[in-house]
Amino acid sequence: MKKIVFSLLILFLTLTMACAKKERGEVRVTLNIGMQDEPKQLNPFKASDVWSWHIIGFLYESLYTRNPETFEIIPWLAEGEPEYDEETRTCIVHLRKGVKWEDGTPFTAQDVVFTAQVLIDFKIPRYISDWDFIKRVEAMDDYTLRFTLKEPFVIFFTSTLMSLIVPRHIWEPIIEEANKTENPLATLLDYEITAPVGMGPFRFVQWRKGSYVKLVRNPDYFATGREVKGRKVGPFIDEILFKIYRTTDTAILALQKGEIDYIWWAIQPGFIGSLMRDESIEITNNPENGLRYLAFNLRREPFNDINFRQAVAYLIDKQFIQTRVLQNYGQALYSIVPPGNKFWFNPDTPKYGKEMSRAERVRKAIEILKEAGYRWNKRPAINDEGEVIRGEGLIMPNGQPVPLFTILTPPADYDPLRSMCGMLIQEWLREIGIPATSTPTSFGDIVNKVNTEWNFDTYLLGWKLGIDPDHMRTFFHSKEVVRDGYNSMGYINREFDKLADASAREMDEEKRREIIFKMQEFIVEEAPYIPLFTSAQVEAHRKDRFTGWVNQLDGIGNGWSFLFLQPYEPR
Amino acid sequence: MNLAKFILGRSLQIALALFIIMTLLFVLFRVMPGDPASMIMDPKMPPEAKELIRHQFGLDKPLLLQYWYYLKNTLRGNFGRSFYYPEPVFEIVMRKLPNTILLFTTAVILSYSLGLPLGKAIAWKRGTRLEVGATTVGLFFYTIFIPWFGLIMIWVFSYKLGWFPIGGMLTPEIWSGQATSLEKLLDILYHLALPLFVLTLLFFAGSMLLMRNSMLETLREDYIVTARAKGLPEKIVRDRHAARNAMLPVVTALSLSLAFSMNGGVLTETVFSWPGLGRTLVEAVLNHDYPLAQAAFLLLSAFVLFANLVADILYAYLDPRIKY
Amino acid sequence: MKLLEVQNLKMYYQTSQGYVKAVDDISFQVEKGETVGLVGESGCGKTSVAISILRLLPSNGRILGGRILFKGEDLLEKEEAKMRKLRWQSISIIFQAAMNALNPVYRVGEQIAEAIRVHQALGRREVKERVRELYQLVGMDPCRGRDYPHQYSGGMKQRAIIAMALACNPELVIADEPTTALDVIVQDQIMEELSKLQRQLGMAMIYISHDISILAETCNRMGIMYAGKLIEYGETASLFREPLHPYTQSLLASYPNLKGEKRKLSSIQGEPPGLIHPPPGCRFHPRCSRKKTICEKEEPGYRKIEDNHWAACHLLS
Amino acid sequence: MPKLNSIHAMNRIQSLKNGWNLFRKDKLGLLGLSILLFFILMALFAPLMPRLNSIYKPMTGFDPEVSGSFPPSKTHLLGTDYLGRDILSQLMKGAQIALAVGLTAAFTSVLIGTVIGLISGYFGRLTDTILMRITDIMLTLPGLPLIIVIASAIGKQSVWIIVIIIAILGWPSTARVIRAQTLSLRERPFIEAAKVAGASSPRIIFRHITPNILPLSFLYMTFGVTGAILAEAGLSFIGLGDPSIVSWGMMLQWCFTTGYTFRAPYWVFPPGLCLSLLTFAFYLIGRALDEIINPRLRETK
Repeated sequence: MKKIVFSLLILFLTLTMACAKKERGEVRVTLNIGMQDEPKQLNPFKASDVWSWHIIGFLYESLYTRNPETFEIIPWLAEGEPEYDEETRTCIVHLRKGVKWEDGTPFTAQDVVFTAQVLIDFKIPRYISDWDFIKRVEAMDDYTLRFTLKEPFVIFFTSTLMSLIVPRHIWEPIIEEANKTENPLATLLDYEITAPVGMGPFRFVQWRKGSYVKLVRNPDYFATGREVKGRKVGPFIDEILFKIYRTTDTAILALQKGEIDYIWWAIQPGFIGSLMRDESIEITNNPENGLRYLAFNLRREPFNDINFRQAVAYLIDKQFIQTRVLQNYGQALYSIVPPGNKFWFNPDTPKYGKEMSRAERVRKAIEILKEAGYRWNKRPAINDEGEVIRGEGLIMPNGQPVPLFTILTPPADYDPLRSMCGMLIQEWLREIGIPATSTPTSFGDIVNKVNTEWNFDTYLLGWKLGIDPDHMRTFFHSKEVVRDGYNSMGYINREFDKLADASAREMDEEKRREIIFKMQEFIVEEAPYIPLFTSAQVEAHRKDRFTGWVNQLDGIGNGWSFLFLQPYEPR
Repeated sequence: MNLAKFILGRSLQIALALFIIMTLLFVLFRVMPGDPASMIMDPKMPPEAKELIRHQFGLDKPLLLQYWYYLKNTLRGNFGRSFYYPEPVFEIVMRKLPNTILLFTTAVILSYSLGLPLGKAIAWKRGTRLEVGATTVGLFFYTIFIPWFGLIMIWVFSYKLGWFPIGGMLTPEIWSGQATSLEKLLDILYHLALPLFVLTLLFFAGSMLLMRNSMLETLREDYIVTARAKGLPEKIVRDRHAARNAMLPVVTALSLSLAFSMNGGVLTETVFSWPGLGRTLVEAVLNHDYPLAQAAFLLLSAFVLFANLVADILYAYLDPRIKY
Repeated sequence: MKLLEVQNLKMYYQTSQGYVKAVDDISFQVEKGETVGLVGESGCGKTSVAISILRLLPSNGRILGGRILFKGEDLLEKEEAKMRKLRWQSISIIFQAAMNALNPVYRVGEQIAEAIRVHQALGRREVKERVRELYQLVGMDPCRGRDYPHQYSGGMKQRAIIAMALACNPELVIADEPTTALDVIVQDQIMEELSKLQRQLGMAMIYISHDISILAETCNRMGIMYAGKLIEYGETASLFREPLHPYTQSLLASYPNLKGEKRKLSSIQGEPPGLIHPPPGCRFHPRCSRKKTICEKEEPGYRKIEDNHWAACHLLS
Repeated sequence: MPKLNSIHAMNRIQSLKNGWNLFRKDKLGLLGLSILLFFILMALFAPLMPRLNSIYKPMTGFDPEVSGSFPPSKTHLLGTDYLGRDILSQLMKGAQIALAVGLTAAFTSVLIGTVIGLISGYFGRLTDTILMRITDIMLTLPGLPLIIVIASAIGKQSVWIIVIIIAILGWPSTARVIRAQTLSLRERPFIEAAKVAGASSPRIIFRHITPNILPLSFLYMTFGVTGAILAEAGLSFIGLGDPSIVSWGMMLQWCFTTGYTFRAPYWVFPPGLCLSLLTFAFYLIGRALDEIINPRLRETK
């Protein structure tokens, strides 16, 4: 018995070792990308997670796109600038000719009309805000489109025209099927795409769930050979193999062993040290277009008091968060638009507590609260050494004690940064007698409590943003104070609403920028959100495999990188 | 006792256990305070889709009726749709189940076929250094914190020595190319090696200690003295008389320890990114994908219960007192 | 000729508390074909004597002195392999716990056959035949050999064990409380059976029991053990007629006499002593109603009273 | 019926002193006890650390001089974590948490198990059948997955909720053993005597049976502690732990999520080792106790 087991073991080991040494197969230029999770799905109408979009993004194209450096809008499937007429609120877009879907069917205006119709008719949640102000989309001929707008909205250019287009001949039967069911939208969203047909630089080949996704180069890619910003568009890669690694640790090891060439997610600062020592690996550090923030429930006391909110803002040491929690991979944030979005970022918003010491922050917060009529059972103070002597029992101007309240944060596994910040903020607030408790809560629970039930005190969440700053309008506009709306804080300010509406209608970029700047100052002043930080997109790739990565806001994992990448040739 | 009757009895108990698990899950996810809908509905779903599911799961009906729907759905394998993946949960868990079976059963079989002889041997040599040493080492592995140990193994064997892959179940290059089935099989074995080793080592420690204790008990039995008095060679006394009987409590313990072993199984799968039910459960919980988490747990329990049944049948086979 | 001579045997168990002096300087003999009884309360070392003879000591048992001569050869000096040959072939044993002496997972017949196969070069059929014979010998249906132990009643098990003990025609059978676990009627049957078999087959036997009355009918000679010591040894008739040691006397007093007259059962005061630190002097002195000062200090030597009747008691001098 | 080789069966150990004398002879048991003592000391000294210097606060002691994870130095004997917090003081705090979690959960579950076992064993019949069926089923459920599922359904990540879950799920093995023991005690003459004397059921259970099964309960508690500590650590490791508490499992989780796993051995190694050692210690102690309480297992016969 023992012998059998032993010899089996030996056999097993030799076989596996032999297998490990096996050669890798024919020579094709393969880019190996490590992903943390697999795509949820390939249905572009439903997919909302980054992993799905890492794949889907390669398959579909849009009419316009953004320049890799300046983010200015350039025609892509379209030809020339959109021709907008303010009188009639119509816009003419010309399409590029000779573009084909990967199955050989020509791409025409009909595909765009169809896509638009689906998005509008089905009110597809992910896209509808970009399309609900569109009255009509018509194909004037196979290569000319006319959009008619109900209202002039600037996001028509910055978002609507950048939506992905799906092939009509593939999707029409699916839509017909969906329309026959009880709930067409649910059917459409649940529709499982197994063999997507697109027109992008790569084609979908295989997806072995839990292990990998394989894409190959589209030899008929319409943009191949074009020049963008002085660089030739590829792709120069034969295939892409997305390998799924659940943990950063394993992905890093795989990168070091050369199993993958690039890890397509932001890695934690802890990993950077060991990677820096590796000659063949390069670390890129790009700002992220996103923000983490603390939000208040303005329906409750004392969060409805701007003084209280500002005092809290002073107490939060964003620099500490930046240096410690983020290890300087990321930035303390003082506005609602991240600084990486250079054009729209307003550098002159009020910066509560910046460059202040602990004692100064506390002193300032105490001062604000005292002036606003708050009292303490035990006053916090600062002694001669500059140490804070804890206060207790903060009492609101109305004589009621500030109730014990919660800071909802996502759990550590979901986002270690935010749960750690929650802990820190709790401690900072408690120092002057504000009874906060950081409560890590499941993401679903937070969403439910915050968006649906409005049953919360404060919470700590984050947003991933687009280049267009229209998000400010949605976050803080009073019309979003509805169940499941964006304005969960219940922030209502008519003056801000007016500014926001103006920002959406202003078609002149410079003028719009002024409004956007004003909005940033407004919100920071009012502090329904306290912006905390924007983390850095720190990524690692092998330098000895490919060159030509494009550094951008949100990292090197952008469409341009993959269009420009070339195999590395040592000189 | 009649064997068929015995197995029938155990099967009924398993059915009862599954029923209790289902009820428990229902109570946990539907009756506990909080919005039951949020447990089975994706918070990001559009309201219409929510309405549909509400209807499908009968959330608009009285609780008892909901329970009935739930049982009916579950028994039909309709666990609902995953919040996270656009697939029926059933398909996801069925895809993961074989992987868990592969890792777990191989580890159990391997560890027992190593642990039993060794446990036998060290019990026979009671009091020697070998016995004390093996027991101590065995106890240490029995109580070790698995994720930590797993990571050390990865660090040594995958990272430093590079002998084994870091995780996962297959090499994309091999599977996406034109590899033969043998190569694919070997590739799976290659990935299986390290998690299997860790899990086997842990189970092995347990089975060795169990066998040792059981053997020590058996060696005190009178029939062992009889066997020795009969002038039988020591080896026959040890193997034919002692070990054979010592197996019985070990098999009983095996069926009880399976549930316990699953703890190690889940953690090992998680550490080694082995795409089994255990890791699916952990990920589903972290993703707040409640339907998937429930199904993964239910299937995991069913698997353990089924393994229990196998162990019980094995017991019946080994112990003539049950066979006839 | 003397079949078995036990001389000054000392067998101790090693424990964490010290040595348990289970057998302390014991001597007796067994003639060929003769039946010898060993009597004593449980825990007095009777069984230890038995397993010492067969050298079947548990791992902590140590023989620290004495000799065990079987047909003139010292068993304690034999190699383990030779000793193993000798077990069952020449000396077999019937254990006290009939219930547990059979291995529950093997068929009974197979367990008997196993003993035969180890010692005799017989073919499969011959072994089978021998097992049938043995079953018949102890008055059982040979077909029952295919059954498992749990399918037997207590009496049947004991018979099977007897059959097993006789499997290789041993010259000496040690019967260690062969009937304790059984009810009275079966007890009698088995005892009769055993006596009959002994007469039939002519082997020597050592009976071990706590029940002196059972042995009275079967044994030629008898030894009384107390706390690891053999305190009296002699022919059964002599011993019953004139018990010398106070312990023997009280032992006899607690059972109905040979004639079956009911006597008042008088039990002995106190508990038997622990064997790690047995009382100095005569080990029985703490319970002895007639103890003298010397009894506490000096261990009594054997006094020969008649031919073949010895006792160790200071009162006798 | 006495067994052949239990000729000198020891009397049941009643006094603690005898127990201790036996325990003292078990080298592995002593090893376990000394490891446990070491961790108890660690837990006791944990509160002293922050008093030395506020940078030794396990949760919020951010050393202003150190902004990141660094290997051991003079001020930080075991190095710092990524926020510049002292690993040694976290480790000591972790000992406190581990002991608290382990002991509370084990105590509670053994308490439940003992009560259920007593009731089941003493009253027998239907009560027994029902309770034991439930116990059997509970025993066949995979524990950690169940804890994971329940913890996720509850949604709050608090260490005390975890303790409660572990406690509630941990009773069956104790209940089984206690029931068996109670069954055998119930038939003993002194219980019969008490019944005849008219003692009430609760009185018999608490006055006569309970004292006799307490050693067994205690034994199961030592095993329970092992299970509870490992369960809490397992939960923390996979990210369902209580982030507001410095447990060894959380330390590992922080280390993994921030990417120091293979880079900072001084950070990964101690908590994992402590976990393994502490559970090992409890197991060794349990094993030694087992040999005292069940004399059958003892070497000497």
